[in-house]
Amino acid sequence: MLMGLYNYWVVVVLMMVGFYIVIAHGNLIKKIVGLIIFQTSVFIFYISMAKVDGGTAPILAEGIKLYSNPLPHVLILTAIVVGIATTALALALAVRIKEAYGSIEEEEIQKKDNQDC
Amino acid sequence: MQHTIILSLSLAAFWLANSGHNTALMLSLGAISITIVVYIAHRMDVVDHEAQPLHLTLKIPGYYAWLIKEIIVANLLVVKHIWLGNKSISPGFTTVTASQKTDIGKVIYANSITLTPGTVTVNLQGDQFMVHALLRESIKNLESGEMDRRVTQLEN
Amino acid sequence: MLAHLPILQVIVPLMAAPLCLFLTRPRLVWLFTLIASGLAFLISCILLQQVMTTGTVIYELGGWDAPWGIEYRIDQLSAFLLLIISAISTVVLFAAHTSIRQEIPADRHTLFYVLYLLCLAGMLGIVATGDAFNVFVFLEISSLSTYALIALGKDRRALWASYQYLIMGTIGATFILIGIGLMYQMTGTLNMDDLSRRLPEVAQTRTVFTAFAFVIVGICLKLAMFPLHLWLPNAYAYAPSIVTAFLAATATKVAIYLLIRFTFSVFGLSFSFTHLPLQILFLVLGLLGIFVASTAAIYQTNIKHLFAYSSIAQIGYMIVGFSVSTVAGLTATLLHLFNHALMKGALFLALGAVMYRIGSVQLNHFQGLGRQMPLTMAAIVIGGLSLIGVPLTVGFVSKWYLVLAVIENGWWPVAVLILLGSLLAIVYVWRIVEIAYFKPALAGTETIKEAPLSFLIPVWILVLANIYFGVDTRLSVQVAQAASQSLFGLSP
Amino acid sequence: MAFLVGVAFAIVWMKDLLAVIMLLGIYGLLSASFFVAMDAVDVAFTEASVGAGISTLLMLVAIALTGRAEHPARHKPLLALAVVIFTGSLLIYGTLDMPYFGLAEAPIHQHVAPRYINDSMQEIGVPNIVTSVLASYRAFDTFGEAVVIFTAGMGVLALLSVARRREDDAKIDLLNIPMHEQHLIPRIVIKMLIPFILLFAFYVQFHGDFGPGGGFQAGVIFAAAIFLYTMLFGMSTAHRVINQSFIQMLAATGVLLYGSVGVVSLLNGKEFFDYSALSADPVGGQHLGILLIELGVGITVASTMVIIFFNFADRKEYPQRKKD
Amino acid sequence: MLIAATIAILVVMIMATVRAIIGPTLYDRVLAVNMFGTKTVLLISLLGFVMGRPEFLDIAIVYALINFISVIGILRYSENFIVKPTEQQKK
Amino acid sequence: MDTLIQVSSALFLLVGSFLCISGGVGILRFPDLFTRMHAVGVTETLATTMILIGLIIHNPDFMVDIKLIIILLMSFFISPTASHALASAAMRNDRLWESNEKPDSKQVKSSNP
Repeated sequence: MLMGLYNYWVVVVLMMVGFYIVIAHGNLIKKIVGLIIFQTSVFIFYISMAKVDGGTAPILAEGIKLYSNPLPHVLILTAIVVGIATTALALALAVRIKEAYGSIEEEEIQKKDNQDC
Repeated sequence: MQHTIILSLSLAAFWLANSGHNTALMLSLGAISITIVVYIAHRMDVVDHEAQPLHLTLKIPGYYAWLIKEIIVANLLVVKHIWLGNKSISPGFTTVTASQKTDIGKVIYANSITLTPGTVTVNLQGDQFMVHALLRESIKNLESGEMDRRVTQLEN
Repeated sequence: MLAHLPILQVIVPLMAAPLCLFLTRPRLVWLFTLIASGLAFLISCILLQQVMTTGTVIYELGGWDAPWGIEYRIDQLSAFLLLIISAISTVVLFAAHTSIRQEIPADRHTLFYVLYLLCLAGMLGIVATGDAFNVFVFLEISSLSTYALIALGKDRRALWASYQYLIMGTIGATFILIGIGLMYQMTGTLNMDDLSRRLPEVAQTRTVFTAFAFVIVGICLKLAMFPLHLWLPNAYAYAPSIVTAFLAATATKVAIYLLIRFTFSVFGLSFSFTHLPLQILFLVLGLLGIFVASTAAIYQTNIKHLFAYSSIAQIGYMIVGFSVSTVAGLTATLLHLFNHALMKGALFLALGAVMYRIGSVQLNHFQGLGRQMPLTMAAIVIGGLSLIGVPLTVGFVSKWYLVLAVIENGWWPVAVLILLGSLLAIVYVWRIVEIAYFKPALAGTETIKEAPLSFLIPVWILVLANIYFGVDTRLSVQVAQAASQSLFGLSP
Repeated sequence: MAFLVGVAFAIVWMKDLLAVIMLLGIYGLLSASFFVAMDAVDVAFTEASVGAGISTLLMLVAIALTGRAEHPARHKPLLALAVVIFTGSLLIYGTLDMPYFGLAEAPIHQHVAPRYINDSMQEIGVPNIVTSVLASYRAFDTFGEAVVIFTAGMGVLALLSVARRREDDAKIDLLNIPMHEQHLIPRIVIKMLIPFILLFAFYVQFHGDFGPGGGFQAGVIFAAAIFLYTMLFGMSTAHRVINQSFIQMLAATGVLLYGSVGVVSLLNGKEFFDYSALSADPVGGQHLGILLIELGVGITVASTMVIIFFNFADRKEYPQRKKD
Repeated sequence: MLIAATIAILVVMIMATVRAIIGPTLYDRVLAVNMFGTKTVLLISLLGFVMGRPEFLDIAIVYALINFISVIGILRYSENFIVKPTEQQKK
Repeated sequence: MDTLIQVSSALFLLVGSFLCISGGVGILRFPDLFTRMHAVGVTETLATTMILIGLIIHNPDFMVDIKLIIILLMSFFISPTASHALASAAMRNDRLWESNEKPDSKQVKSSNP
């Protein structure tokens, strides 16, 4: 039991570290970093599911019978692309926010926002 | 023009070395790819004597054989000092004069210095190279100018 | 070609988006977008017709059968949603050309339409697909384009709102991804239909429970359900008017659709509602949402903010109907979904017209507008009445069904609370009416004219639809009922 | 694995954003190595180029624009911690009933996947199963993927694009001349390397059927070569080489190419993305279809990445002119 | 032997990471990242052999390239920060 | 013959690993940036070469060998370039901080703290 699930638990810890960065940190860039870690750990989670003991990479070759599951790989390929797309957009927003507010700290922006109202 | 041809040929070799699939489809795709790459390279203006130093081609292997010997010797030296610890090293900067005339020659020389562990080219100012060395001996070795001479020989 | 309608529904706007880049003149792009959206609308009409007569339509992409390939599965519910989304999108687009000229710099116009089409395609894709992972992909298409669209707003706060939305939305999407992963882990399939068949075998495991929790929380983040709603008001308030009108009328509806789809179709009724305290949780959150958001709406000075909070409250109504978990309750939710799209589309579009003329939607700038822009203000008033739930408007119909459903379940206190919530709506709508009609116009605003026709026509189409479906309820009720019955596994 | 956790925790504590980004690069490389160990070579390929390469670069440009210090103040760390611990324990709770790691009997390996592994060779004729699933069985997901990246490109364009002027170009050229001098060595080495990197991108593009790789990875590598060029030769040179509006058209063309493969099969009376409609021989049709859509993905990704990068870099290099 | 080499490289990678974390200067970190990258290239090649499928060396080539690009990138864009404070000092 | 191949490959790998570890110790142990750079140089030249040669000997497949050679060649091109770029950037920065009045000075100075 311990060994069987150990891998997943480490992934969960990773996810939570990323998640913590996203909610607890006020710096916009740091938040994005957290988001990347969070997403990457989800990818690791998927890939761990796909592994079969004794299997090899799902590229057919002669003399090999056991392959790991290709489907999660496909899903994660797509998810990685989605991740980079999100990152790019988020960074673009952060840059614009810096130009508009002169800061990328959540609290300062909030303060300036309240002045606007 | 000759640079273009050389570039295309080396690209083709690169493709074949990587691909390993010699079907008609793959080969024609390779040909198309090479054409596109050469076109882009021309647009980027990266096809010239600097990037395709064909005049050096013949002499390079001999030089590299010598260089590899140097690298091995230098490596063992540095490793020895790594294990001996901080006290045994005597780091310092020095300036060496390069006698090469062309940029490419200088680059080969500078990279050779860097490749040899124990010495790193830090800065290029005209023909003056600033080098950082781990040991006094390496500085002496460099200042003896053997490497410089060999690289200059390559040029002619 | 009829057999290919499900895919065409999504592919038409999706392919039209990159094509826009090849057109040079913004006016041309606008026309092109309008045509694409109109085509999507036409297709969705035919599809609904098809589904109502022959039942669920299945389309296998790439010719691979279901659990291996991706399939599109259009039942009554999805057809209904497809119709709402494409209809609202088309109507809203009529006004787009005039509106964005004012609000978006000229060199961004083409991009605006590209993103708009992508957003539309993303939403249609979510609704049409029958594959859990495909939902995630299209969710991201629509979300990413939404973030960019919101950020196009003039105010710098639009950027901040968009950023907050992006963070929340991405967390939500990642949660959904985790949930899908866990489900896949237990069943080995991603197809929704297949999932619903294979999940009951493993329904007792803790993994499936966790999967359910993550999917639901993820969707609720996107849905802006009560405690997770913080991103919504600013996002709606500072986005360009057209975007607000489109999003307010459709985005949350898609999220509700996902909620219904996952709880009813994928996890199954018995799992969702008998094993878990979901019913009471949703009921409480829904009611709290109604009250907190309505109260917040009363104190807003920016009318877009006001209606945004009212949207959260209306989502509360839908959640209450959903938590009743009977055919009647679900019918009420679906009806409200449709009706709310009509109301909010009309209201935000009318606000867009106001924005176009006076460049602001602050409450105090509305003084005297009742006389200067009579048609626009009349539209806002009718929309407001509909929000309150006055008879002869659509708002009344759905609230009526909701109250009936609640009473049918014997939850009298809830019915009373729903009515109380409507009273709060009266307060905030009255504030607008009071200022617009009973205060003298501000000095220097005499020159304000009625909104241009390109606004009035779509606004009044929506307003008249509000009234028409409030009087003649046969069509909408019939479809909603059929959809909810099919979700409960009863044949209509 | 524990190694990854260490890096992640370090990221939490670091205040210097630049250092954080470098650690993020390490994190990307590490997780990519992990993917290799887990047999996911295609994913490792992508993660290496994206996680360690592109996103690090984008981050760098972004912090060059926004500044690198993080404020020490953190709000509500306790609440956040509570939320995180709750979510984490829910997940751990969820894993308790999960099949053990690597178990071949797990349902996930029993239901859908066996068909891919056993039959894809007859049905599609491509040894890389990941490619055949990606490009044929689940082609629509991949189309979605291409559209997502296209959307991001358009979004960044909408947010960041600046109007350039000729005079600015000249000014920047002046600034850049001393830079070229200093970078003599990198410049010459990169001049030698660039054609090979580009060709390697094409190689990855067309050999996705046989080994790891494919359109996405190829696109990223291609874009990376252009980034390299841009970084050393300056923005204005890069703009002269690559026309901005042309590259936008190219991005659109990629998506359209992918889509029209589907449309062609529609017109032939088959389902969308049913490649067997493309050729008389179904397997040949599949092959052709995969080739075409991979090309579409590659074009889209390469040009979108270039668009994104250029827009960030433009923001940095060109003087700002406020519009609103 | 392959496995021993793999472990050795992992150990070196950990050392590089430690250097990247403790710094102290920016360039120490870049150096560590660069070293980490080259070691990853070796690790991937070795892993391919350990797992018995050595055909996937393309990945290692990509790593080498990407690593190079990110080092150049870091240096190119870090110059912005570092020069600025000094210029202020001069004034 | 087979054992010979095995043994020699193992030998190369062993030497490579040892050099690698030495480099790793060096990067932790040496006092400042430039000296550390030399330690890294060790791992990038000889250690890499040794390990790759070990693998080449180990593997009879021609295609794989070619790729290993490509990696080797690339690392010979790339690693000095990267080191140099790093060193010169660090140098410029160093100078600007320490002696900003004479940014072009070429004096020999010791960097040992």
